[in-house]
Amino acid sequence: MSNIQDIILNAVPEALIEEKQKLTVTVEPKQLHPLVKALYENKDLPFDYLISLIGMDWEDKLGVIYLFSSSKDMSQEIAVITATEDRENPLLYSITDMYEAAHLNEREVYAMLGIRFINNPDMRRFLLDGDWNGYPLCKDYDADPTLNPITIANKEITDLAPRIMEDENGNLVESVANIFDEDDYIINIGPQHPSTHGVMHFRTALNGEVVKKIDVNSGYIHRGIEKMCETMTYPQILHLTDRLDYLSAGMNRHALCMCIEKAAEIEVPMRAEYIRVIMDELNRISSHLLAWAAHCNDLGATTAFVYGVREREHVLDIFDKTCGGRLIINQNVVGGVMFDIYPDFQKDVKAFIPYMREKLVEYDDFFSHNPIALNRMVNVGNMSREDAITYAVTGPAGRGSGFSCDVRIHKPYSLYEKVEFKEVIRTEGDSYARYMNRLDEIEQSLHIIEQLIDDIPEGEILAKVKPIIRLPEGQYYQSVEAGKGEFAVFIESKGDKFPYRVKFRSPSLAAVSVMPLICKDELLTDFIGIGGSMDYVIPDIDR
Amino acid sequence: MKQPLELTGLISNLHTFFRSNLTPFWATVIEGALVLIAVLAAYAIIALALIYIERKITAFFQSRLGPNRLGKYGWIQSVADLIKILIKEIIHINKVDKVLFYAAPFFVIVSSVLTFGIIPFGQGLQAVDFNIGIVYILAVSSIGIIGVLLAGWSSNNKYSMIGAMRSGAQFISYELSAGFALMTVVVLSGTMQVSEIVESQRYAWNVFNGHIPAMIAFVIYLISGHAETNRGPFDLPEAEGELTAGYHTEYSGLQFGFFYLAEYLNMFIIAAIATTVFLGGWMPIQVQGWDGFNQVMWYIPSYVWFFAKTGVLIFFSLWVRWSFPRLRIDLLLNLEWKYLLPINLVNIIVMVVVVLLGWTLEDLFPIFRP
Amino acid sequence: MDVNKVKIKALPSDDFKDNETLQAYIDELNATGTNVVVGKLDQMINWGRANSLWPLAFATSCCGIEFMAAAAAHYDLARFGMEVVRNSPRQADLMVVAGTIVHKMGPLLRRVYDQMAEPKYVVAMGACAISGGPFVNSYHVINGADKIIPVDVYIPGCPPRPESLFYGLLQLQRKVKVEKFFGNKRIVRPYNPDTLINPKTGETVKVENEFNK
Amino acid sequence: MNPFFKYFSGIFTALGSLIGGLRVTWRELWRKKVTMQYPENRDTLQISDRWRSELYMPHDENNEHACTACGICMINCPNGTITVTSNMVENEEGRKKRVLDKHIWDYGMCTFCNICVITCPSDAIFFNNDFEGAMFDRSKLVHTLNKPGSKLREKKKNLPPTPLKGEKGATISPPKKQETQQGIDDKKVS
Amino acid sequence: MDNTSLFVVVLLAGLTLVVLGLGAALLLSPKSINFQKGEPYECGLPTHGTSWMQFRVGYYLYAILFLMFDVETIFLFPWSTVVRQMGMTGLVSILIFIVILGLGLAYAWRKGILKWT
Repeated sequence: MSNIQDIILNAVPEALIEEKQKLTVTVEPKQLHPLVKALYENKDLPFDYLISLIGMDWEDKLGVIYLFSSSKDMSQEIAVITATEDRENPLLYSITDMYEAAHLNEREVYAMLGIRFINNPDMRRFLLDGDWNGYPLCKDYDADPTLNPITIANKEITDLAPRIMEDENGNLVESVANIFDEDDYIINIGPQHPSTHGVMHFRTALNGEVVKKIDVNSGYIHRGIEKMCETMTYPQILHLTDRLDYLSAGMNRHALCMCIEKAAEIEVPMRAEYIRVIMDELNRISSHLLAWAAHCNDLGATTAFVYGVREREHVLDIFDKTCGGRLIINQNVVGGVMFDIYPDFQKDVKAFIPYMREKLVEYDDFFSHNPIALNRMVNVGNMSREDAITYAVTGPAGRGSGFSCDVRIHKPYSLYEKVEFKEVIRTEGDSYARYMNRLDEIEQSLHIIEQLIDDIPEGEILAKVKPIIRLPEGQYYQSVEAGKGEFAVFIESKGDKFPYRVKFRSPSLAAVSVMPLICKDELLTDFIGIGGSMDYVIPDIDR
Repeated sequence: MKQPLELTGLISNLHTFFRSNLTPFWATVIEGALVLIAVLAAYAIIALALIYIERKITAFFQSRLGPNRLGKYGWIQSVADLIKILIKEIIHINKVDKVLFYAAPFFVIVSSVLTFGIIPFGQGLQAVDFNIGIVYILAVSSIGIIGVLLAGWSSNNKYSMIGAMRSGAQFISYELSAGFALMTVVVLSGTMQVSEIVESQRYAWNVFNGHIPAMIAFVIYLISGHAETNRGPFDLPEAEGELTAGYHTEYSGLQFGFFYLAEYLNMFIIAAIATTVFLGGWMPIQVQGWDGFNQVMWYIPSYVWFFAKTGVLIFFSLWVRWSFPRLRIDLLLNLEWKYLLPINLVNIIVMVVVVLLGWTLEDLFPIFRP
Repeated sequence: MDVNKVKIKALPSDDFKDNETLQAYIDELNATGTNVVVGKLDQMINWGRANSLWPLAFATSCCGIEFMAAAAAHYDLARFGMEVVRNSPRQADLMVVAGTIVHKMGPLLRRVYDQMAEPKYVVAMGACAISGGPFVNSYHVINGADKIIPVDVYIPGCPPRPESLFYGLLQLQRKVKVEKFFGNKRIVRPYNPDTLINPKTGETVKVENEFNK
Repeated sequence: MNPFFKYFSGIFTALGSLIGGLRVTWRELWRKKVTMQYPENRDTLQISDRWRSELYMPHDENNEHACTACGICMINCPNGTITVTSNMVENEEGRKKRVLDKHIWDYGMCTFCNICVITCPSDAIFFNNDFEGAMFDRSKLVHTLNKPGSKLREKKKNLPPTPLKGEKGATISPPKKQETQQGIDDKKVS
Repeated sequence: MDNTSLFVVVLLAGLTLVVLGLGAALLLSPKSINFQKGEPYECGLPTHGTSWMQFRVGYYLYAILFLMFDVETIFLFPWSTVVRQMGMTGLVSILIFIVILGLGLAYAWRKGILKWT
């Protein structure tokens, strides 16, 4: 690490370096860009993967925490903090020129905290309507409902992107740019659309049937979860994570529980760990099955959709019997799990494994080798490894482009060090690679479950936890491999029973932000198919 | 041959009854009215039955049960749908091209009824029998696409528009293949009149009579017919997943019902024409010389034969529909222009050679000659 | 008419909950009385309508997935004749609001509802659509779809199981079956009018039973 | 490869794999269907005991419950689904005591996170698995859990068997049918 | 009855179906108005611009090709009915015709017209 400290100090001598949970660097806004550039261009260990961009309101100042990691070694992480004291007109410098992933994140920070980023080419508000009053994540946000009344009036969607650019002399120039050309044939795909996997809104400029440009517009299911977390105790927050990416509800909750446990130094009993990991993998299978089903449905194979959901139902049955929930399973709690496994759990899971393997073969016959399906997936929606990294696309989609990003391998948590499994990587980067990755990961998950199911140790399922959990002051961060990619929880605590700030890293946001790139010059039909192969869940993006 | 269950006797009795009791004018009028009612009734009943059958078979392919709560096995489900759709509001959309918007369902329905009229459902159960039957089929069935294009264009909706454009390209392409495939049979049987084509298949169905080229033509006809009806995997103009409901997005109530009805009817019509032209129409299985067997086969009425054969083809079409993903427009056009059309062109020549050299089944084994 | 006369196959009337509300609706509709012929016709039409409710899935979040599960093989919406999911509101009879409705989505929900053809029904599926559910305290969540559009049946759960959904749909069938189509009488569906603003004029929209116009 | 050969071999490999797909659906056509037929199967339907549908408060034969109106469930509920109102009553000894007035739970708002059941110190509330909850009227979804006239159970009585409540996973005893019925009755009264 | 009048009857049948159906539907169906009902549906949002805009399509080339072959069909149908009687002359003459058209298709193929963009 000293090597990295040298690089940091070389680039910005005034930087304040602390060794906390991870290496934390605090710099002035002016010095942010050179520092990040130095990290980005570091030859041995380029920090080219922006995990998360967290807008913060520290009351005296507004700022951003950047979390970087390296595509070469995912276990290396570094946090960069910068802040401005100007609350009226907060300005920071954008890093979109290096990290494409920063683009939508910066727009979100603008919507939530009002911080504008210099040199970001499109500073419209993300998630919220353009005329929303106030910045919700600010501590002094006025939540008076009369300020933002419910309306049924259709809002105009603006095509004009305001921006602040820095010219050669270092002067800031405000300007406005048009997103679409005057005579573009613009069609709304979503929000109420059968194939956008939720309420995503893609404004698509078409040239014939060829996609010319896509403008991602989200927020149709923005529920303000991060703000709600600030007024809730830690056990109360738990149920909200299930509803982020509801397809990997258990894994999301696992991340939050681990983050709290790490901070409060709670030791989770072994039995609970086993149950957690088995449930996580079952959850992953169900998530991938639904992704498979929905992808096939997007390509027009309704029957495949029904088959996928049929197999998924077996997993849901196990969930139902274990924790009384099918989709939102409410299993993990701080310190362990809420429900012990039921007596026939092992039997049911063991019956499911060979059944699923048999079905995987059937899926291959039915869809994976179908010439129509191949034509619609192979060489469609190509995403290179560099694109995947700069857009921070993780999960099966990122690994389809050769980006080795499985959190279970690189930053093992829970029992993943003990079990043996392969990271599924393909290098083609097309829809088919992503599609096959999911099927292969189902196989790997079955393999993991097989290793664990027989030796669930006896014992407690819940550690002793104080009735009121207070996390010591500090910043805590924990990531897991969810169904769609790296899901992470960031908690800043001031020692209270409420968190000061909670941020969820959404893997789906990255998957959507790359859509305009990989869908360009593809047909409208393929645009839908590529969306299916990226497998995003909108509530995860909007939070 | 005894044919106790045929309707030919009934029809000729009615005919003589009207002719002997009424003036020729009124006889014609009443006969016309009867034909009209018969066509309408058959049309409606077949449509309702098909909707039910399709939903049920679809469910079985998807390991579901399908409608089963109305009547036994849910067999009156489509009646409920009919009632529902009849009383559904018809929305008047602003800024549509009014005339075209309201005319579109007419085109679609009239086209399918006209094609429906030429299908021989059984002995004597054919309304229209032009001597240029095949050309008639191609001509009237292509009116339907005008309806689709008008619907998409006039709706003032972008999805509809794209759907209509797609269907235009799709239809004109597959129209060619369908035409050429039917032409192959015309070469074989030497006539375009539908009744004569059926008659010529008394002992050897065209698909066997013309063996290799006829079979190729049969497959091509099925594919292109399937494509013409806009049904999966060729359902691009509707493409539920992409275009919400494609060209009929803006249609509601019975106007939409007509599109829905015509879609199912067209599926039936394509299967019926394929049956008529390739599979011997309403002809029962006959073997020259086996008189006892033939008699037994004739006891089964001709319309049962017809519907059985058509049913098999419809089942096949559903099977394909629920097994494959949707094609992309370029794949669709590739399939037509790079595969079906060239193969078709060669196929016709092969058929001519087969016919001229006397290699058809009837020529090789005169026993099959009617 | 008595509530017990509304028959649903395989689920006796007594086993249904909330019979009181339905009975109140019936009494209201029958206040003026109807003649027998129209009554029979009404029954037939209601039978058709109740058994052919084509849904439009206004699925925004988790409940949408349960709706999909309900349409798939294990639960099979098709048994009720409801598998014909129409993606265009023009052709749908029933809007299943499955998921949270937020401020940004409100106008859309209203617009899609407005564009549906009469007779139309709305089912609020899940806690979010009923009341805002887990997010009831959030700044950007509308506390229930009935703030925007009238709702016929509320199906609680977070998310409700597919069986719960079916139960709700059967309740809706009962509601459809008591209506008088020819008398042009329908149950006035309650909704909260004080938030509806006409975008053209900026005035509050007067809520009337659209159907009676 | 020879383009002509490629052209024709392409047709045949495509046909081959298409037939593979057809075979899968064909097999499926004859398999037993997996559909569960609610409501026809209502009598045989097995809903998992742990499925959380309605919150209810078990009452014993003396119309007594275990709720002390401490309000912990209300405090812990993440979105304010539960409202507990209580009265202060003076008992014989002259000490003031909190007595439950109404325990109100909103079915239409509950997220079924189970925190109220887990944190309840006197095991007074549980979830049952009666999933049939759809109503025509929003207000019908707001349940009062305690029956009218019910009162707090004296201690040291033999308690009814505790249903599964979560982290105390060892006690797996499903809610009895009778108790489920009670839950429904509660609501009808309200 | 002759074919032409039967054709008219069938045509009338089609028209009756639509007219009767629509008439009944218009009579029976409820009507309602509200300020957004008549606007086009586009995923629940107001549409951007008109849909009758210049719309670049690749369909035209296919239409021209179609025209070429459709005219051919018209020639081929009469020929196909009499090909048995005509014998080899028929085959050879039409072979020349088909080959020329086939060359046309091959040319279009080679020129990349059949490639959808």
